[in-house]
Amino acid sequence: MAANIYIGEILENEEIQEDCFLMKVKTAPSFQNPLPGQFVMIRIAGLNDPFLSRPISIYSFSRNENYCVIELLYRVVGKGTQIMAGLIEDSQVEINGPLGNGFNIQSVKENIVIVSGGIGIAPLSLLIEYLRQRDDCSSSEMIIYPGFQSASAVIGLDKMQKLCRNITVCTDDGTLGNKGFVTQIFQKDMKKYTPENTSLYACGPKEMLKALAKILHNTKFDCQVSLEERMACGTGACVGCAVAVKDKQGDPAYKRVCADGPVFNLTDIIWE
Amino acid sequence: MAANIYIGEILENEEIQEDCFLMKVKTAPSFQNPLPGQFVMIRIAGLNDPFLSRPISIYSFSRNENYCVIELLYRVVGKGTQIMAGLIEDSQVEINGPLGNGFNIQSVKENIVIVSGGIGIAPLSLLIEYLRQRDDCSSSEMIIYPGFQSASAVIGLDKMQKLCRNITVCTDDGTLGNKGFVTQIFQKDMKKYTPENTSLYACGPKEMLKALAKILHNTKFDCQVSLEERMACGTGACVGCAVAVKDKQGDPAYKRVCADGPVFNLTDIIWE
Amino acid sequence: MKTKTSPHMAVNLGRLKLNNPVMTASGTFGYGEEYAGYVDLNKLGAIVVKGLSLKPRLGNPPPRIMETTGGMLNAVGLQNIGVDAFIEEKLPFLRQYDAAVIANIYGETYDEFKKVAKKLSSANGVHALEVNISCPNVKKGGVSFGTDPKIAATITRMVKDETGLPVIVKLTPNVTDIAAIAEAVEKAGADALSLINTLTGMSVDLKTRRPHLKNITGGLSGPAIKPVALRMVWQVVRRVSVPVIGIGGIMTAQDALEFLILGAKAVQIGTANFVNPRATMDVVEGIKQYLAENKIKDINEIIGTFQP
Amino acid sequence: MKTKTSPHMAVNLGRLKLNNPVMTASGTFGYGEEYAGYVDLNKLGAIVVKGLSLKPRLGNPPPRIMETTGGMLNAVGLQNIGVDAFIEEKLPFLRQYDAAVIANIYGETYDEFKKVAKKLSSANGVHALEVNISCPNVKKGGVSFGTDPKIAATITRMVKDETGLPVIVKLTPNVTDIAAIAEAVEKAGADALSLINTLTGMSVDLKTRRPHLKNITGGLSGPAIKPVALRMVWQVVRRVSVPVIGIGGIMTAQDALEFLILGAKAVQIGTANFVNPRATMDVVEGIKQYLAENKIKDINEIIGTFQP
Ligand SMILES: Cc1cc2nc3c(=O)[nH]c(=O)nc-3n(C[C@H](O)[C@H](O)[C@H](O)COP(=O)(O)OP(=O)(O)OC[C@H]3O[C@@H](n4cnc5c(N)ncnc54)[C@H](O)[C@@H]3O)c2cc1C
Ligand SMILES: Cc1cc2nc3c(=O)[nH]c(=O)nc-3n(C[C@H](O)[C@H](O)[C@H](O)COP(=O)(O)OP(=O)(O)OC[C@H]3O[C@@H](n4cnc5c(N)ncnc54)[C@H](O)[C@@H]3O)c2cc1C
Ligand SMILES: Cc1cc2nc3c(=O)[nH]c(=O)nc-3n(C[C@H](O)[C@H](O)[C@H](O)COP(=O)(O)O)c2cc1C
Ligand SMILES: Cc1cc2nc3c(=O)[nH]c(=O)nc-3n(C[C@H](O)[C@H](O)[C@H](O)COP(=O)(O)O)c2cc1C
Ligand code: FES
Ligand code: FES
Repeated sequence: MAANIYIGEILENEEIQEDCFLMKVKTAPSFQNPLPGQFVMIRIAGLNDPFLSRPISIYSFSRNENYCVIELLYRVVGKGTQIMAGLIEDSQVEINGPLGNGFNIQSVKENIVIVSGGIGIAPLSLLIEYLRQRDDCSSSEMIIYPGFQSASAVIGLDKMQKLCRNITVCTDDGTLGNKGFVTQIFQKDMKKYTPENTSLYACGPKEMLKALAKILHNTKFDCQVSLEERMACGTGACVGCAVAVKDKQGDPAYKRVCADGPVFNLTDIIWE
Repeated sequence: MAANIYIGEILENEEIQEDCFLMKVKTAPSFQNPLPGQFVMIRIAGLNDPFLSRPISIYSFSRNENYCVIELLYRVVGKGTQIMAGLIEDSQVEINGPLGNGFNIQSVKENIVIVSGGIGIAPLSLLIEYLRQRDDCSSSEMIIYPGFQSASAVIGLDKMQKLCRNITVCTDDGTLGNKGFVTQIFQKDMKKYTPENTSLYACGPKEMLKALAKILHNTKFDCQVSLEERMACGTGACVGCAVAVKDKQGDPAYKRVCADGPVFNLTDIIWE
Repeated sequence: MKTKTSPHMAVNLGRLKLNNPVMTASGTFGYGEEYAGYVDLNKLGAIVVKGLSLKPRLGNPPPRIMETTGGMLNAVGLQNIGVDAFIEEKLPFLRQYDAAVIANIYGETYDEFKKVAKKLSSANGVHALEVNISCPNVKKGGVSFGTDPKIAATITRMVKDETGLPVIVKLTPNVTDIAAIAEAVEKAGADALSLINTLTGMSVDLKTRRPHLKNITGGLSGPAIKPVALRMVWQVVRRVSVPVIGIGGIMTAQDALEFLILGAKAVQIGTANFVNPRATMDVVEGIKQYLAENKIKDINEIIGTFQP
Repeated sequence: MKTKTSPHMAVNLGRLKLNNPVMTASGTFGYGEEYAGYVDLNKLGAIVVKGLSLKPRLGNPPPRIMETTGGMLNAVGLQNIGVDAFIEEKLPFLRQYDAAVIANIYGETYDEFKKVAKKLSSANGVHALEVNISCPNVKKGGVSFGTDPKIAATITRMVKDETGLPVIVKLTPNVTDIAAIAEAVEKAGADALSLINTLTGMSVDLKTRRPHLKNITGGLSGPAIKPVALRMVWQVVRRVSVPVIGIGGIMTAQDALEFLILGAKAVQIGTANFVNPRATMDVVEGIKQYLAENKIKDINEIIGTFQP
């Protein structure tokens, strides 16, 4: 692993939607190129309240000779993200990363179907960027189902639209795009796809992923999902971020979301 | 007591000398006019690290119809004051005050002699301001002995110079004014003053006050000193900021620096 | 957020009826006067006053307090004006308010506990006694009283014999099995239990290479200890049937609600008062708001809702 | 600040000789690998690995951790790969480094403790055993082992009988009198003591009105508990003559020095690793700097300097 700790300097930290911020952080050029789906642990104040670092996916990444820029797209939900939102330009944060396994993008099929819920769009955006840059994917069709609670919660769509034309926006309340849970809309389209010709990726709230698991149950679709779990270390040491999965023998085992994940095969996950 | 909690808005927070800051805080007009020697408890981040509020003397105070401005002169010595120093314009702090008894300025004698050590100049500055504004003090001669470790640690002198001409600056290393501890310089001058015609006020590090106590021991000089002690509540509730003093019967008792003080008669204090 | 009908906030701790479950913790609110400028004392469920002993106590030499991460250490050593001065000088002030007045009492001997209890029982305006068998900052008695179930029970029985007032026994967390002590004092007649007192702690000054506190050790309080306090309340509520008052690190209504959900019938706010003199009011208002938002009409509906 | 001659940092814990007094705490540093990218493992005094049991353990169901003020709760439940897999898969990696390797061991029965100890004693590259009689997150054994001086002594003796390695016994803070337990295990042959393990705690989710942790309670660690850890180390060092390793809430060199001044011969860094993966290195460097600034040539000169 080539993750390490970096002092990040905040270049920008803007509220791009109600309670939703885009933070651009400059780090040393030694920061390793992240895989899509990887994340950073961000230590917010260097003080002991809040105590733990917060995991945030890498939304976008770029580098030049002198430095790297990590973009984080985050929603304010509690104390830690609130403090993040208050950080001003030029202030510093400690960043540990890139962490996690990231999405497996070794072999991609004809259809790349991506289902996101809410802020789950963050890691999937980087995935789309990467796949778009790859020659062997140029012939693949990319279809994106971004779901949000309502029009006022929509984020990250502009960037997606630059990368992809086949976007089926869904909102729970129908205030934008299709009305309904994104999983329901996806399900309606499912007959378009076959397990053989489709690579499926998803990220979103647990309930959404559970619904997706139900839909895909007893089908042969492979689906890579990025999970969230409370984290302490982010590096695999504390075994705090456990998720129950079937191991190779099919026996239940606890895997670490931070080090064995955050990306898992949906079929391996044992939901409570 | 009419102390209360106020949201303070930072108007200015400038490093006026190495590690020494002047913070101007705007509060609601209901903030009570402080007595010189009173202080505020300042809650730095609203978080639990640092946990306790910090006591800082009121260095200057002004009001107009719409708001009050409290000036705080402080030295960065640890975590709390460091965070204070990092606060930018427009950020908010919680302020509890004005607290403490303040200097007794009911009856002032011909000579007003003020001995300060280091940042101890802060509460004494407000005292000087108040005394200067009073008609019945206009005939008093004010003599100030401000002591500092060295020229590079001198603070608050410009304001004093506007209020008073008779200033005997002392530095431990002689880099400005008289060389030596301020108490030694004061001692040399002592024959100029008699207990009958002199009101003495002092604030500074414990060692300085102890030295002063020794010098004044067995004399009849009254000296009011402002003490420092670690504080939790600042309001007299926790009895944490105890100082040993002789009570009216001459028996030892623990008084609260925050509520019974911070100003005490030097002769009442029982030094360890 | 205003709501049309304010939720019902009264709770009964056995015979002791409170307008709401929010009290002040002993030693952190003086005798009430210190906070009268910040807080409407009428809006408190109860005021628990600074621990009272038979004679005035000088307390420990300074330094007495030190900040720690998310908390503080104190070794005040139960400095107080003594029970007689309390009755004469402080009680008349407290009698003016709606809040119940609970006298926290302390003795170095069994006899002292008895005498203090007796004096307060005949005083006008005391609604309950809280027996501190757990102060870690005094040399005699203190810790050992509260860590031994038998002694704890004996003191409880003695105090009960001297008073007609409800008797709350305050437990120390510095024990292996707090539930065993809780059961012992319940059996001995305690009308309610309050927990926790401070955890014994220490901190060292790297300049002097000595402990910051002159007393060497002190009592740790504040949000740092809240997880321990919650766990102990949880252990105790399942083992006793008398009401339990939750104490330890409560800074906000959210913190207080954690205790209530686990089964505490009321809470005490301690160190939070130092940091936020209006903490008690904020907790009362915050609980009301939580109940309103969750459409709960009566605070008693939330108490003890978690059952494993 | 660089100094010309670096202070002498080696300490002896009886037979166990360390290049410096800074170790990792069990369960917070994985098997070393997880931090190899952040830390020069050669610069650690010792690596204490995650608690090992005879068979692999699944651990507790999630959620397993929760942040608290100045700390965290964990109920990992000793998930580990088992002693055999450790010896085969992890030990070869650890053998490469200068740091002493200390195996933290755990059993649900006396017999399990014995077997794990035996297996590790014949493995190449283990320098000492740390016997965890204090994990609060497992249903059997766990707490009760460590809170009873007799059982604690029995386990100590049994492990000693199985091994030629130095045996460190790790104590739980969830007891009334930690010094009594320390004395009992010293008498039973412990070569050193380490303290403290986590304080048992809890926290409640106001949305679900259930504890955040599936396991209900968990172990509290981090700077919140440092004052309790310091107090317990202080109580123990005065009652035993074997070396004591201080653990609990150490985030910085300053924190570590507090323990050393009170008499701990070494320290372990736990939760701090999560927040700052380079914490151990920062502590080593910070101690050196403090010694240099204070013109102390040998770390042993500062150990136990406070005498009341
Ligand atoms: C691998 C990974 C990637 C993530 N990427 C993003 C992202 O790109 N953008 C974004 O907005 N959010 C992301 N999250 C969720 C984000 O970490 C939480 O919203 C954040 O930690 C909440 O912290 P808080 O202090 O604001 O909330 P609080 O609720 O106050 O946090 C309290 C505790 O719960 C934990 N916690 C709360 N919510 C979550 C959650 N959903 N997942 C994990 N831990 C949680 C916190 O870390 C903290 O320890 C990601 C989570 C994981 C695990
Ligand atoms: C009545 C009063 C008035 C004061 N007025 C001023 C002022 O006008 N300007 C100024 O610069 N300083 C003043 N001080 C001192 C100031 O409170 C401390 O310097 C400050 O609390 C240090 O906090 P810290 O977190 O930076 O230091 P740390 O050393 O990290 O603080 C740790 C703990 O020790 C306490 N502490 C440390 N030093 C002192 C001290 N000297 N007095 C009391 N508590 C201390 C802190 O409050 C905190 O609880 C005053 C103190 C008192 C009691
Ligand atoms: C400065 C101080 C003084 C205290 N004095 C007493 C006391 O006299 N009697 C008592 O029973 N508890 C006393 N306590 C303990 C508190 O009442 C309370 O049990 C403890 O502080 C934990 O609650 P908290 O974390 O909300 O402060 C005192 C606590 C502090 C901080
Ligand atoms: C996630 C986690 C797992 C732990 N696992 C173990 C363990 O397996 N064996 C053990 O003896 N202690 C274990 N501990 C306790 C630590 O080693 C240490 O004693 C405790 O956390 C206090 O130190 P700290 O505050 O520096 O973390 C664990 C602690 C944490 C936080
Ligand atoms: S967060 Fe520590 S193992 Fe995943
Ligand atoms: S700081 Fe609490 S009584 Fe003075």
